[in-house]
Amino acid sequence: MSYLRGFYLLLAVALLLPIAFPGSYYVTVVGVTAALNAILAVSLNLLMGYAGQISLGHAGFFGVGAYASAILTTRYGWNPWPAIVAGMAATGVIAFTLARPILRLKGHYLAMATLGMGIIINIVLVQAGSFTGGPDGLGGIPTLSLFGWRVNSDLRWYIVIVSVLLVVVWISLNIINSRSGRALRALHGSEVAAEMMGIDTGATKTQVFVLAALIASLAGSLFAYQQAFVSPDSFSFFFSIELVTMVVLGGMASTYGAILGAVILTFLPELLVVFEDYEVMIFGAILMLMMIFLPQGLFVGLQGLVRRVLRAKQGSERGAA
Amino acid sequence: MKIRHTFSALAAAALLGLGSAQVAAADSIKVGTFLAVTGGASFLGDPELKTLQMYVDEVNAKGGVDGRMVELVHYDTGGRAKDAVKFAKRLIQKDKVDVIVGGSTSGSTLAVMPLVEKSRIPFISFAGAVKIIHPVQKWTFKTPHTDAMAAAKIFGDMQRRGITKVALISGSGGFGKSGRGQSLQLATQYGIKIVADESYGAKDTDMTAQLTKIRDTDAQAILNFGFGSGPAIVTKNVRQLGIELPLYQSHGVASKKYIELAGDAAEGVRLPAAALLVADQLPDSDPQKAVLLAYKSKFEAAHGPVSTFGGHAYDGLFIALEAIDRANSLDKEKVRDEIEKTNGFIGTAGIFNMSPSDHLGLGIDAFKMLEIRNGDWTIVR
Amino acid sequence: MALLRIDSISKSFGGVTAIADLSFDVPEGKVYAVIGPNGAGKTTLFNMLCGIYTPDEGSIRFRESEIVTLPPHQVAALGVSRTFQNLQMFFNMSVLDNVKVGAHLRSRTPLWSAALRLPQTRHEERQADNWAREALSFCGLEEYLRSEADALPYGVLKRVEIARALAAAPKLLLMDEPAAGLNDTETKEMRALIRRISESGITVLLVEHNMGLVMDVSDRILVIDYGSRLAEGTPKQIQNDPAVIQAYLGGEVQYAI
Amino acid sequence: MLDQILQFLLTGVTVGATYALVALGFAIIYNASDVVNFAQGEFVMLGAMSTIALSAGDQGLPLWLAAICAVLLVILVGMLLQRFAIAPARGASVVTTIIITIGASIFLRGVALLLWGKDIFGMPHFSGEEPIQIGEATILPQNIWVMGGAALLVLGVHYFFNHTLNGKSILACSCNRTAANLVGINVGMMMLIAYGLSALLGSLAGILVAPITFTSYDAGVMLGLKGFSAAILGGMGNPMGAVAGGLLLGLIESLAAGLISSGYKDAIGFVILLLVLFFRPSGIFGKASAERV
Repeated sequence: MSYLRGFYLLLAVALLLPIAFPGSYYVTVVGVTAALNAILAVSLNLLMGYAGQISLGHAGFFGVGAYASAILTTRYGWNPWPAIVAGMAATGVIAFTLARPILRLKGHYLAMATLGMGIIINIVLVQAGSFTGGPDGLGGIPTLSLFGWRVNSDLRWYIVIVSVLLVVVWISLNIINSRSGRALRALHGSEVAAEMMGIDTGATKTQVFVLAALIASLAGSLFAYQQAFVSPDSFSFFFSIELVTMVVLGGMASTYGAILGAVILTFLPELLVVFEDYEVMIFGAILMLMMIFLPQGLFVGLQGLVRRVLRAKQGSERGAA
Repeated sequence: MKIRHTFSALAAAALLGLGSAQVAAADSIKVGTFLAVTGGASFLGDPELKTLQMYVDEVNAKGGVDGRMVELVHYDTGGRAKDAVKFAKRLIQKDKVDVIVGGSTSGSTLAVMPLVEKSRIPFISFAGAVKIIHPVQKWTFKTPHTDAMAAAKIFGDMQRRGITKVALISGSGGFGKSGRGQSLQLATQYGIKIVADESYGAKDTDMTAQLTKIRDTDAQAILNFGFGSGPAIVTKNVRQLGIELPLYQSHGVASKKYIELAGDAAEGVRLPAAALLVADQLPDSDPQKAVLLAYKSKFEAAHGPVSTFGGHAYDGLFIALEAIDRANSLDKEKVRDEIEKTNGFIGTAGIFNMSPSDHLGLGIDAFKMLEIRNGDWTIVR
Repeated sequence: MALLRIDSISKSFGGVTAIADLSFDVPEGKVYAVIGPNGAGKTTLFNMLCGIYTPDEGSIRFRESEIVTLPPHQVAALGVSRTFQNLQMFFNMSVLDNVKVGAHLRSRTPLWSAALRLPQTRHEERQADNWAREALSFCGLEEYLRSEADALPYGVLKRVEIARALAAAPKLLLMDEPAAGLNDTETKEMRALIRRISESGITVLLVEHNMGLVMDVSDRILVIDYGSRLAEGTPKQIQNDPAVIQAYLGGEVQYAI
Repeated sequence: MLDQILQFLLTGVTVGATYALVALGFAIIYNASDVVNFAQGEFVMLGAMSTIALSAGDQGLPLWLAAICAVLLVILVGMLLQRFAIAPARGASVVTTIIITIGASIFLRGVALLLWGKDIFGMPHFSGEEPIQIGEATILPQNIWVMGGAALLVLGVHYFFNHTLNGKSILACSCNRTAANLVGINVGMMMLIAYGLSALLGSLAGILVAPITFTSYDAGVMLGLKGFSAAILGGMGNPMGAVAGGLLLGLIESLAAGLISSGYKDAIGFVILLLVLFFRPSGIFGKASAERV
């Protein structure tokens, strides 16, 4: 399939990085965080970039997955794997229930409703302390193991999370280049026209909302096992906004753009730590400038730039001939 | 209020950042720290960082520890547990520090503990929650009194005043929630009944609704666990509503800032705090007095009013450095053992006597019960 | 036999009547045109036929089944497709993908099957591709296959929209002012296209202002004014209908004064 | 019980008045330029912080003069934001502009952090702190300042949009930019005025409430969030709806804290907001938008 070319490149990069930089903090620690964020950004991008439905509450689903795994394994002694599935089931039910009424809203109202949803989830995590551990969080979460292979080192986590990322990217690319993906983009382009082409827009929105939530929930479970600790501040609305920023910064409606956005926003603070007190200001300025000058996002913007350069080159060659 | 010179400071910050990576001498002592220098808990992280920087410079100026220079590597977590874990990993794997101090909040401390235990590196936390040291984890220590001790100290004082019914109001952050939990647990031991249990958000601007409810209970005192602007607003609102009950605050407000913000309304408020705030009122015979005054004058000369939070960093830094000195080695196992043997160390929070079963080493008597009178702290005797 | 039977439907918006007690039959296999002055309620009528609006009263039967309460996507599923007066292109997609969306109803593959790229999906993707290419070449658009929708001129987009509607293999095609905004050459091409569509066996229901085009391609014409029926008949009958002449000429007389 | 409720209502109205002013700022900018300005909360913070900074110390200005200077300063910031961050990105998608204003809010927070550090600051009350008794309930003189100030500002904004040429011109721009341009309205200037006005409201709100609530470099985040919620609750783009939404949100929070659960009061606020949106997808006073075909 031609649309999978980029995917193979991604696969190669993912394989080569830990070999080229063995034991590097930036690959196996920051890289894992970036990959986890990329999973979330890619799933959010299905909803936001392709279907055009903004969500400022994605971190909420991430949190439900993380807490489901944390609570089931530590308080009830579940094996991590069924806990992941249970977490996804719980998230799916929540997302499915909320999808219809929320996705009827448009624009800023949709933004507000999803924001509110995320905040409510977060407040419950904080307030239901006897169950969730409250603001101090919940520790002692066991790690995953696969046929006796315990995921207990950074490199192993890199392997697990990057593999999941690759699967999520593959799924995302498959969907986008299918009937369902075209339906998503169609309802983004014109909801009325999509309906007239026989697309049940309400059901389609619900489907992608639930799918994005399921992926976020899976990422949340992985996060919980990887950190061995969860606390509500990892799932606050600030993180939801960060995820939206990743998608927009990388370039909406581009899976690779979402990954690029996630990688940049994960590494940027890492590089800015040397500026100490200036970090906040510089981060804000960079965010503003990038969006002002590349409103389509980095990936799409750079793509356009490359295309223009190539075209100019072709033109000059043609002119020369 | 000073406006710094942006560009020179920017350049300096960049240089420092680069410098700390390059100047590292081969056998220097690398102390790593991650603190909530920005964000909601910055009033903890900020003085902690200032204290660490100040004293690392002083130690180095005096020739280091056994001739070894001390190098401080620090990261700002913004109070986020996730970033705490990330930076703790960076300290351990990339910066390869010898010992970690810090973790301003209980949340970020608890978050890095699994990593610390797995990585086998000595870690001294500056956070309050009793969960950090109970049950004892091999590599984790802490310097501040626990919230359980604060609650105990407060209830003890209430008991002496014959108070049996208490209205609780707490912030919804980690500190407030944890303090609330300890208070609920300990109350009965002191024959105290909690008759109201309210809370407020970290950035809430008005607590009169909660306090109106409290006013209509038969509480004999109000206890507020929280930090930041919340407790000051609670204090003012209590006064506004004309509530005459004694108001107790926690050690979370143990800085001059609280008195400044709450103003006259703070008169008569009681709170448990380390002796640091009232160092000059201690009798000369008190072994802590000299240490406290030295820290206080050094901090205030450079940065303004002292808070007990910076003191926790002082305690943590020197417990670690003295342990390294005694171990005469940077071997992590040996350093850890020496930290555990800390005995009679006079810190700002009290006199530390650690043991394999006690990774804090402070007794409840390390807390002083203070009352605010005429805009200043006084010791309740 | 009537493919579409409209029986005394009415619709008003906030007290203003847009359509009042309108009835007509669209015979199968013909080109049926609805004309009338601006604001006569033509677009409102279209929106009711395809389920975007629900009439206040009356019945709409398509191939003998009642569709008045159905949402648009279910109306579409029965075999009704449409184009829009103001373009409703999917500007975020290529021309080919736009038209593939038109073929949505002819495939069944669900989201999870697409996600895992199961054989059924692969098969249906190839089919959709073929259908879309067929529709595009039917409309004479082969050269624009790979273009992005937002890079094309208006006249081409009008035809892409028709190709998209045709890719659904509809029984009935509603065309809302297909010639609006086109120049003479493009209008001529459009006329030929409408004929070809009709010849291929698809019933066409047309709203159009260009009288030359309407008189030329239509089998029957309905004239409405103020939401009510003014006249109905063959192009010749309509041209000679005194009420129609009055309505149209009357307007012109007023204009002249 | 009744006197409790009176106290909850008074509290709710004071808190709600602040939300209302922030929400009004949101509505004005949204009306003028279709942008939701997430830096609105930072205007509030900057108003309070710069007043405190200017009046601090022995050589500090008197409070009223410091307040005026601070307001002018924040208006300038608002206009700069429009000119250098919003205007260049015209035509960008909704989310892109959202991210730009979020970037702006982080930037302004960062600047405040550098200038004034992380401390929490208080401000003297305008006319003392002696509580005023209303039945069994009490309020502070400053609460009256907040409510009265908010009422005056709301009336002023109402007058501006309905009875002045500039106000009507801004409304014209929001209806149809091209048409406004054609009839000779300087659209660029109107945008600057709208952002300036919005900054004025934000900064005054900040100054009015700072004596009660204190302020710090990050105080704008929560206020911005609550203001946005209030604006949506009332119906985005309806200034008086925003005011009503603000008051309503304040009352809901206060009553929820007093009567149901103080821990869940914010959650209750958001649940009610969601329910309102489920039944009225354009807020309480918003116009329903239909998709044109």
